[in-house]
Amino acid sequence: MLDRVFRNLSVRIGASVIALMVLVAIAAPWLGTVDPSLFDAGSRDLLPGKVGEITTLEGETLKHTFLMGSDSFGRDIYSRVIYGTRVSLAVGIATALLALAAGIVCGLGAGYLRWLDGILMRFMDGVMAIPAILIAIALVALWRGSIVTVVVAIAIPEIPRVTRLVRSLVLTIREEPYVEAAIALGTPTRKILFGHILPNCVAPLLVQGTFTCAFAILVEAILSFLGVGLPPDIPTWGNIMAEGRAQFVSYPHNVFFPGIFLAVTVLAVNILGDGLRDTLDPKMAKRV
Amino acid sequence: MFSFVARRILATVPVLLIVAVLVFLLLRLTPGDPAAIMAGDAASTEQIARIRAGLGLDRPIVVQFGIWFGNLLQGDLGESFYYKAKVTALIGQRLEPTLSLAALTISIAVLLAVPLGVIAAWRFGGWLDRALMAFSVLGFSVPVFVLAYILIWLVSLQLGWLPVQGYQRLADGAGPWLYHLALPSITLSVLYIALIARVTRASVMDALGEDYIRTARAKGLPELRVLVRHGLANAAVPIVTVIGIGVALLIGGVVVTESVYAIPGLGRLTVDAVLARDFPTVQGLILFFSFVYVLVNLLVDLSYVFLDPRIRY
Amino acid sequence: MNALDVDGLTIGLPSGADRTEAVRRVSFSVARSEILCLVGESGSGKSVIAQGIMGLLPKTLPLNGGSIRLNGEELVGMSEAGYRLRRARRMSMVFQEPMTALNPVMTCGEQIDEVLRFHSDLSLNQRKTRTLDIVREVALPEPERIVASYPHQLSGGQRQRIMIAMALVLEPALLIADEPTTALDVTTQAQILKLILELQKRHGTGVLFITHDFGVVAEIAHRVAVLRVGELVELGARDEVLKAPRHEYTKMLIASVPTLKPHGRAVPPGAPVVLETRGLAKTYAAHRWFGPSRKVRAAEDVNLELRRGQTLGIVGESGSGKSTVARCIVRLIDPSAGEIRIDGADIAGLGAAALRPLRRKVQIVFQDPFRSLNPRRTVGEAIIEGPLNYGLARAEALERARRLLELVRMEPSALARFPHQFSGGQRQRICIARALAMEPELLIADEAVSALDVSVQAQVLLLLEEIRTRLNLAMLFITHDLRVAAQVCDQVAVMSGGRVVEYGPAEEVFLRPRHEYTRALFDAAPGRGFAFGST
Amino acid sequence: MKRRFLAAILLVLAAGGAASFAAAQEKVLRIVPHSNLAILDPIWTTAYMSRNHGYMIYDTLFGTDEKNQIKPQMVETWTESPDHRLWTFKLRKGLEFHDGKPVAGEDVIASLQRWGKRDAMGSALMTFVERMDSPTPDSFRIFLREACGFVLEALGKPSSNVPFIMPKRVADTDAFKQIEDYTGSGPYIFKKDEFKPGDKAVYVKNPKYVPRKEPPSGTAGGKNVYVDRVEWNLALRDGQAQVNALQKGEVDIIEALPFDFFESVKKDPNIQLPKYATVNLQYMARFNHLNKPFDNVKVRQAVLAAFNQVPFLQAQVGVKELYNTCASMFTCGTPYGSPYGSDIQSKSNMKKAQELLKASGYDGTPIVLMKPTDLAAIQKLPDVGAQLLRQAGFKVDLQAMDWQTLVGRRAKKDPIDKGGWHMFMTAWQGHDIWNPIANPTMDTRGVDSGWFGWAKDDKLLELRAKFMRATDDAAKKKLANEIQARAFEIGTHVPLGEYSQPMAARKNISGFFITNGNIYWNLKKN
Repeated sequence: MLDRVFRNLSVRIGASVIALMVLVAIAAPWLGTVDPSLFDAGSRDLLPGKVGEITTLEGETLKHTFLMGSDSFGRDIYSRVIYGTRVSLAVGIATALLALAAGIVCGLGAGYLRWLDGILMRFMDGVMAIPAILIAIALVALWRGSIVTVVVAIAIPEIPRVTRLVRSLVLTIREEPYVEAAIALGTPTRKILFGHILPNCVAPLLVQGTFTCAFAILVEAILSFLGVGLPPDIPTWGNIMAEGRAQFVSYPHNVFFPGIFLAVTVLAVNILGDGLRDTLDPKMAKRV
Repeated sequence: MFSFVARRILATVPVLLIVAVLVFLLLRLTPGDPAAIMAGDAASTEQIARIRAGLGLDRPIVVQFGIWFGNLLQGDLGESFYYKAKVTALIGQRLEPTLSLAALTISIAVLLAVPLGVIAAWRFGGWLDRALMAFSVLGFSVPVFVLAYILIWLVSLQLGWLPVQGYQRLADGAGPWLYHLALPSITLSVLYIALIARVTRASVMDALGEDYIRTARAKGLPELRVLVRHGLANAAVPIVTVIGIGVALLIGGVVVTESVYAIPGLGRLTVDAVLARDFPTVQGLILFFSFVYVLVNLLVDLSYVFLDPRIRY
Repeated sequence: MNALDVDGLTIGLPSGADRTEAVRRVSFSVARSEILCLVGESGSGKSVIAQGIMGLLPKTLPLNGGSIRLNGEELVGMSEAGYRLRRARRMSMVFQEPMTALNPVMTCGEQIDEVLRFHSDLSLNQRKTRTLDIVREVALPEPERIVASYPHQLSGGQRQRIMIAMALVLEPALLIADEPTTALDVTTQAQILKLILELQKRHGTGVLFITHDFGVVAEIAHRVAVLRVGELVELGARDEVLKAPRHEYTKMLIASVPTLKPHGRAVPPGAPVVLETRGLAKTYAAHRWFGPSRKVRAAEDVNLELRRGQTLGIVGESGSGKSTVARCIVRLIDPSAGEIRIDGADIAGLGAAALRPLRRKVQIVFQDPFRSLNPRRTVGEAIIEGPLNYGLARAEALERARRLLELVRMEPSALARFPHQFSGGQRQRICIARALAMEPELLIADEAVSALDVSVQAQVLLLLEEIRTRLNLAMLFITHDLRVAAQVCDQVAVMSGGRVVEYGPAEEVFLRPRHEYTRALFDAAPGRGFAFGST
Repeated sequence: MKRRFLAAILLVLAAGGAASFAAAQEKVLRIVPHSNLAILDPIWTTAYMSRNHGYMIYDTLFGTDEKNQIKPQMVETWTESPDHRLWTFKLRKGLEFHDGKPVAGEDVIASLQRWGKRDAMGSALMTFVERMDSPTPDSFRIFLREACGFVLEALGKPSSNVPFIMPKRVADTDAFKQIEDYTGSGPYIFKKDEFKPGDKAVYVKNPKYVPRKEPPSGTAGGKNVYVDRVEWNLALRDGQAQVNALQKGEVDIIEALPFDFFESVKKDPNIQLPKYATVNLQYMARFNHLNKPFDNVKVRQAVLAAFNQVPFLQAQVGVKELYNTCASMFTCGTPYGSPYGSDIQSKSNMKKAQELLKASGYDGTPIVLMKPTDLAAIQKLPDVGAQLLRQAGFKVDLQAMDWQTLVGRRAKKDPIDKGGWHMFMTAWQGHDIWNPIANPTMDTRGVDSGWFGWAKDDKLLELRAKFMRATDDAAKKKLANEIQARAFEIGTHVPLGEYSQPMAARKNISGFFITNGNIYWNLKKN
């Protein structure tokens, strides 16, 4: 099954770009970057390629070429975008995992236990009825802007979507003869859920996971735009762009470079998602 | 049919109830105190305490919920702390811009996305499919405010065709109304084209795999007839569902586009209310969105009856 | 001039398939007013030939050679537009699955009218009357209602008649019928075959009838062509091929078709009663909030008895309630009323906990081999799952699994492999091994062989017979195929509309049927005249 | 069908262009204020937007001109009794409310009483006032218990809360409930029915308003109105969108142009950057005197030494000509703006700060510095502060939150672990802090002082009380210097330098004058 997946062009493109981004994230300190939060008001708003100076915490200043220019604080955009890869990817992946985990537990429960179904799905309708952006803003305002808050804030509106997907999968799979055979063999419910039903949900969940990851990276940028995202000393593509948007016309490099990284990554994750869905489970798209 | 509609409306009551309680608690737990915000910079702590008492925020949460819920039952969403106006009036003022933007955006998106999706499904796996899908996925990959700035810079500033911001009421003439909404709806529709095209492609691809397509081709029908009357017609249900989701999203969640284009819509109102901890307005708005979401779902479900004769209520 | 002349037809397979070509140098012809039956097992390439003729081959199955002449006109190499003009006008096709072959969102009338609209210049009213005529001609009741109704509102048989109406409305020279009756009940199948014969005579159409069921061949064919793995192995008049087949493969196929005569084995009396049902019933209530809730009686007042070492068959058409009874006995669904006694203990109303120890005694094998095994788990895991549930040590369970695989004639190496690496027949054997791993007293086979090819079906039936005698097992055999029932069952119960209409030893029920529904069932069985089968 | 549809679209677009031209006949001034207008009662809140709204529709007894002198506005003549305990005022002719009723003394008294309950300077004045009465409809008198040196400064104070004069029936509303009737006697009339919160506010010219003869200066002088209608665009919040709209001519004035656009807007031929203020705005960092370590004056001194003003101004403002360092706590260029006593900050460097901190016995508790993420005007200051504190040897916990959370949290006196804080940064308009009585940081009554931070110092209170009673200017100046020196000594807060908030307008707008605030009369649109 795996070889069939990797023969798909979209999967190959998507996966290789993401691998590159992960590499960039890991190798951030060795890619000619400086501490992203260091700034020197003197070297403010430098255009890409210019040379300026950065003062370290110890107070000594050092020459530095700003490959992607500097922002209104005088911070090096190149370093911030590279370090931003770490946080943006982390936000994307963590949100996807959290949404999947919670969604699986609720989805399995709602799909298999009839009495739980009614209440849980009404609750999920309730959560889904509230626009995702608003939940995110309220939650981030609730607990202060840290990575954990932002991930939870973006994950919560996604949970009902995963729950619905898992529930619909469980309702179809439990009618499959091999599940009925397992019941006839006296297999306890727990083993049926996690032994038979869940393994067969892996394909659609993988696909949904990629879409959630792409969506999470985007929402983080929007939260930063609205001023409720991660604080600037934790660089993400979103908040670099949000801060740089003020001088978009005069200094577009603030938005251009993080925008490229963001678009390429989200595009890669989406293409990977499309590729996975086409190879693993063409029927799944209807349920998304 | 009637029993179905009645049942669905009754089913919305628990959902709205859950939403009401959820939002009420969520807001009360949020740090930030509306009284302090409104009192302004130089107010003393005593003055803030007096204002909070005036707003009834010093009473226990359960009592506050009781009062608010009591008024709700009489259809009164209460009065905004911040704007000294009835929440229902605030929503009323902002309804037209939001609905206009939503209607224009969703029509552009559907007019472009559905044909895109059908062609991509028809040429599944081919270069055309890959190209169309990559373009539509691009809509997903760029944050809407970046796209908005680029479009404003290009279309409004350089070419000067369309205005940069602002909203013109329909009552003041359809011309200026459309003139101001053109750019925002184009910016916004890019995201929804991606959303709808992807589902269209998948469901049409499914339909093209069914036996009745083989029958249609065996009847010697022209390919376009097979694609539309047999393929697309059978793929309508999931497409209408995703359009429904789009509409619900457009009503509640387009705060970014509203901010950049200065359209006084519900999205911006909600974000300002959340940031200003204007509890009654946020609660009223979110209840409104939930009701719209449930209503849109109901309309979508009812539309299934016309799309698929097998579905009866 | 023949309706259809196929000469040296060769159609390729995509790389990576088990052989290079799907069809290799096949030649045959169909004269006007003649029915040629193309017979072969699944994977023999018969449907590929039909698609080749209609020009509907997908890109992955290229037409590599040979010629197809329709009314003398060469089709190979014709442009798509040319093909399109000839489809439905010169040649048309009827497919196997009536349930999905019609467009669910268009009325039946519209779908017939579509053919007329795109292939003739008749006015709207002319098309309306022509549609009503053809619907009347395929013997459908109330043509006006049928024309205005949607496919899901009609039965399988009625839908197949609409397909035939669509195919013949323009009086094509050639009709290709690809297993048109396989998915239908026996009685409906008989009516459709009769309809095709009448229409074919009246319009002088040449019919290429594709099937895997020799009973149907005996019933309808003028000439027969036998296909084996893409090659034509035998061609000739029906009686010659059926009575004196020349090719080894044809001989084997005909021998595998079970005879309608019951096997007449002696039944040792006085064996202990394993299964006994009293007044077993199951009703589904389609409840509606405001209107009266409609009750559907799936099974009603079913009284059965089965002794160790015996096989009880339940026969009936789809919707007769035979599967419902089986699923009640295995407690996959909860019966609405009545008792189910296994070894004397009534399990009808037991709760899950109390039921669990008794579940071991009853096991079931399902119809669809491709969905009966969890694709994500190895064969070994599937077989030992049952014993592990009841506390058997893993090593011991694996040992038992190895022994059972030998019992069902499969190599022990199969334990480590995944279900998708096996054929339909092999998977069914694995399911049997999985059921036997629980050492049940009652084995239920719910249409266990219906999805298999005739030859594979024969082997599995033999295996079941051997297992029943060696393990002195009680077996409940659910099927719609009378021939299979005759070969396997000691006792037979005939069900219709949820009720048991006839119940007794196989000879009584088969040779001297008392209830007229049973008689109608036997009359409709295709190929009664031929004494098939040598066993 | 397709062609007809396209034709319809083109027709509609053309009509769009034409419609916007028609509106030009009527002179409409389209202004983008610096924030959203929410509360319409300038007494109920100190928010600048409500104050600016007040100046549109209300009038004041006195005004402050560009040289910070108190000049009469509604008052014709006034006398002060020799024992300084009786002030009599006579209103000028032709003063009428929008509902046609003439302005009477009792309206003034009711307005002053409501204002006195909410405004810091107002309540200070009210401690001196025994009673007020209105002997004739066009006059009123104030009886004092003892001499008070800042009666006129209070009645003419230019910034929040401004003693606007409202009809008695409106002014009688409880000071802690918002008024709902917006009748005033100012140069514009508020169109309540056209007001859409978060979208736009509309004011029309008050035809019956009789402006004073003197030329307009600050909040004093003649309030002439040369446009028919003024529209505040409340929906346009995004900086980039505001500049785009101004360049495209869709709006006429941007009240607060973000610093980042200053360079690009300056180059634009049809946009001007009018000079409207001589008094700047001042950044400041405020300690929370209740929480360790900032309860120790030595630690506060170390911070004063560490906070050199230049890095803050460079990072937050960035445009050289828009900012200037200023040692005074009362804003340079105002009567009491002098560097007296500011050496601890103005003459120090990082090394000195590090030594002071070591000497203070600072035990390393992390400083909770609150940073707003959604207020462009001040959101960069905390980052600079954090870096300088770290360089000085402090441990810093920079907590980012939206402005509303910050405003809510700074009102809390709880210890750190229960949501307390150590320091926050904000900006003040010169007019709010140039006078030691109005300046909130000088209120050092500890826990029950009027402003967050709750500094405690009796000596400073004495100096302020003396200042309140001082009547002649020389004495006031000396006392002001002593107050400032004492404030630096105990480290009430850290001034972080001054900046002027640029305003941008289309070239076809004229009549700008020095307002030292957001005032919109005397403007012409040609």
